Amino acid sequence: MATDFARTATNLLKELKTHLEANDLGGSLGSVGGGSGYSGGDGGVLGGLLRDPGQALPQFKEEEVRRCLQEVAEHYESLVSILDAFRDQGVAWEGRPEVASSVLIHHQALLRNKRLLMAYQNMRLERVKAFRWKCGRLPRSTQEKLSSPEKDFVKRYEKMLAKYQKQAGVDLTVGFYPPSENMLKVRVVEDLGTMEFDYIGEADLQVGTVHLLPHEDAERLIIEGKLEHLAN
Amino acid sequence: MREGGVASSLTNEELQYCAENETITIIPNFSTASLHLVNGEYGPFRAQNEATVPFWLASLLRKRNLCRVKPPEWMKSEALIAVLAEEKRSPNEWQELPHHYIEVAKLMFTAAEEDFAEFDMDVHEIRRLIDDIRLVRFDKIEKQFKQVTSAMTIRLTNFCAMELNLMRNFLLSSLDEYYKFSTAEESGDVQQQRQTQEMDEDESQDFQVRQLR
Amino acid sequence: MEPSPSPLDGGAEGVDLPPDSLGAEDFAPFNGGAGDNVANDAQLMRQAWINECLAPEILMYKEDIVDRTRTEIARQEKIVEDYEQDHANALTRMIRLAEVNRIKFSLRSYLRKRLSKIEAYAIHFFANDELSSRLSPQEHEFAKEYIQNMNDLFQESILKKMPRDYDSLLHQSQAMESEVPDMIPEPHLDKHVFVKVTDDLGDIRIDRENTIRLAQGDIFAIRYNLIKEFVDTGRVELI
Amino acid sequence: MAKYYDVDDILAEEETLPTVFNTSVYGLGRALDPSCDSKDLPVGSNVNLPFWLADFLSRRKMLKPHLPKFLKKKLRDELQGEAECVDLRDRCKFFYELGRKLCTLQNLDGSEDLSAFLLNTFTSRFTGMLTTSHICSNEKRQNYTKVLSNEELELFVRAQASSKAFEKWIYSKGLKISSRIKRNKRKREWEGQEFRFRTRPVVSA
Repeated sequence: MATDFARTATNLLKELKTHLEANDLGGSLGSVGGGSGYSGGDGGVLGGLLRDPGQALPQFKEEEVRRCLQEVAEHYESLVSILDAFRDQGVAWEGRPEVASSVLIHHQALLRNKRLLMAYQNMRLERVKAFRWKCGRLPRSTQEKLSSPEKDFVKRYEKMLAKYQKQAGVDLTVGFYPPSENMLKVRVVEDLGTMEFDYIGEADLQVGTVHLLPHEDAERLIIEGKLEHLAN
Repeated sequence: MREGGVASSLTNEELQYCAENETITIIPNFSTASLHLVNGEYGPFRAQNEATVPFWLASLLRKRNLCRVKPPEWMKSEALIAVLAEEKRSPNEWQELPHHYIEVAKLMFTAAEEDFAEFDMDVHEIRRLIDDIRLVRFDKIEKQFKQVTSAMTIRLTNFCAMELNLMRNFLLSSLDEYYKFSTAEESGDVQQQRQTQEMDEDESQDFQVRQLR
Repeated sequence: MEPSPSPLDGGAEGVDLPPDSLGAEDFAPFNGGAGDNVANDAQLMRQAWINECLAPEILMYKEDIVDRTRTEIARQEKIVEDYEQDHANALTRMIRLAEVNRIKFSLRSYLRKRLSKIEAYAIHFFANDELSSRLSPQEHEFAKEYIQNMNDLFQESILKKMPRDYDSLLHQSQAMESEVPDMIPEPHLDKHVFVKVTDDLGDIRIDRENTIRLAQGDIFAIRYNLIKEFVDTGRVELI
Repeated sequence: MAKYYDVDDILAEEETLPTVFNTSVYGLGRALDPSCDSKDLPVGSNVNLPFWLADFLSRRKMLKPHLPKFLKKKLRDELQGEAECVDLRDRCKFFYELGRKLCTLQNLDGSEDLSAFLLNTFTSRFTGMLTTSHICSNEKRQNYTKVLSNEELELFVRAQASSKAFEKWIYSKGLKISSRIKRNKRKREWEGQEFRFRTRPVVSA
């Protein structure tokens, strides 16, 4: 039986990993983007379709994170109180090895918890970004899973992305697939009403109707799952 | 092995996109002056006269029945039969083929399958030959993989784009993995030196001072 | 029944355009024509993308190529637009647009790939002058804002709730670990890549005992670190 | 540390190994060893510790690390014999990664030939994988993946994914763009209906 240090944080990370792998967005070898696309670390190689977009990201586990931070606080308290108690004698190895080792173990447990928590947050962040690049803006079902700092991140991320694209003069959220034809043949999956397009003007996009739409616009709507690409 | 960060790969579709810039001969059935494109100047086009264009352009024209596409020389069955024989004869050598031969062949078969007959070429035979060449080469590649037993630099001259792409993830990751073994061994020595230093520094009173600042 | 043909599709599949309707349209380029120099830009842009895509680190921003490519795209798009109502030139317009779409794909993929690297290694790039000089001014600004945004996220979510000496985004602990930041992700330059040698580079050392000859036309699977100096100068291409 | 956020690296360090403490530890008896009934951990205690903690303490000579069970001599001999079929996953998901990490530990008994052993194991299993990754049946393949360590599984999956992607590409007539999201909404609504085509042609004039 081993020590329980950082058990909560380890489970937190493991669970997240399992969840994200079970709900893969199609990784670096998937068809969206691939090398040119935005793999951003979400490099699962199992591919496949995301069955339920609501599962793209699990809820941020506030309670578990709080418990990890609680453990962190306890280690820190122990550490400070040991250092206080032995202030006069010092905690150097030669003099008090049993105290020095205790201090170092608390210290190491703090670092471990920190690393697990940071990795947890980072893994979520990578998924949020991967989703944004592969499936378009986050749907409400995913938005609801975000913690409040994550929501702030997403808002600012959209802004800085928009700013960069404006400066660079290129829209980077379309054109993930090498183009073969200027127009793509598509069938409408989700009612979109009347939309305005370059070159062809307005189109009335009702469910089930088939259209030829400019490559870029069509691609964006297909990726968002609103249109279905038909063989040209 | 998954270290986060950024994956390095190309999709087959992206590779095809690159191959579509290879030029090919077409016989247009229209006439028009030269086209000045970013890629270069193409034409002038005279009906029934050969012209050279990149594959993506040939493909657009062919889909609209505005030209016929002439299969490239290397696709002639005599040439392919010779390549296949050589591939079979030497297990450690790879014949020189166009870098994008698999992609170009696929593009030809998809876009201009009917055009082969016009140039007295048997599309079925050619298709079979190219498949055979591809399979013989893949088979040889897999056998070569078994020689990989350490982090090594491997010469792959005459390997083609799609062949490299097919083995990219597996071969390169395997080499990465082998390389980790070789560095793990070395870092053992470095580690020992470092530890000795750490022992001297870390156990000083300095820790206490900084912790309680 | 098929959707109505669009002029930009150059006529629907299987529908022959009468050859004489094509006209002899020729939009002469503004400055001397699409000579060799310009012709290379589409290629250069594509190779820049491929290199960026396959290199583990960020490469020098190809400012000239990107700028020229953007200008070309804008120019070609304008031509397509200007002749929108000119049905006699439907075909050439379609071709022009198809080419523009292709070039846009390289450009976008290139910029996207760079952004993904910048995000992954923002702090690492920012902390190193040589590396940050590889970014365009816009990318540099993006990196700065990204670090800020990411820092805020980690601060609010975790770091602010960590005890003193354990609350840094750069150091695991300020209490006793080394002075060097030890939390910053870096690219792995020891990854292997496929490389095509485009110039005779002579012998290079691959480990303590061995060298290998890099001759023009050769292809290798090799550790990126060993050939990285030749990538930006175009003496090798990643493939 | 370039790998600070690398989840696999983090989880590999979660694997445990037996250690013997060279010192007593103030106040952490129960926390380090649940069966300990004193406040301090006594000197000479046998404790299983995760690698992340054992590594740090062993570098400071506070404890002596021992090889985990799955790397003990007996099991190593077993692997030497029929490396290809041994279930590594069951022993340690991060067999090689942890193994390599253990190589960097000082004063670990039996670590002298560890790196050579790991490399040999990897090499012989790697060769076996080449034959399995492309050829064998679905069922065999599934059983095979169950005995692979994480590092091997990743390679195997990559090889499979590349083959699949190639087949998909070579047999396709053209690139079909698809959404990563599956939408079920009104899935069958248009089936059997006469399609209406709404794209408005550009009106000239």
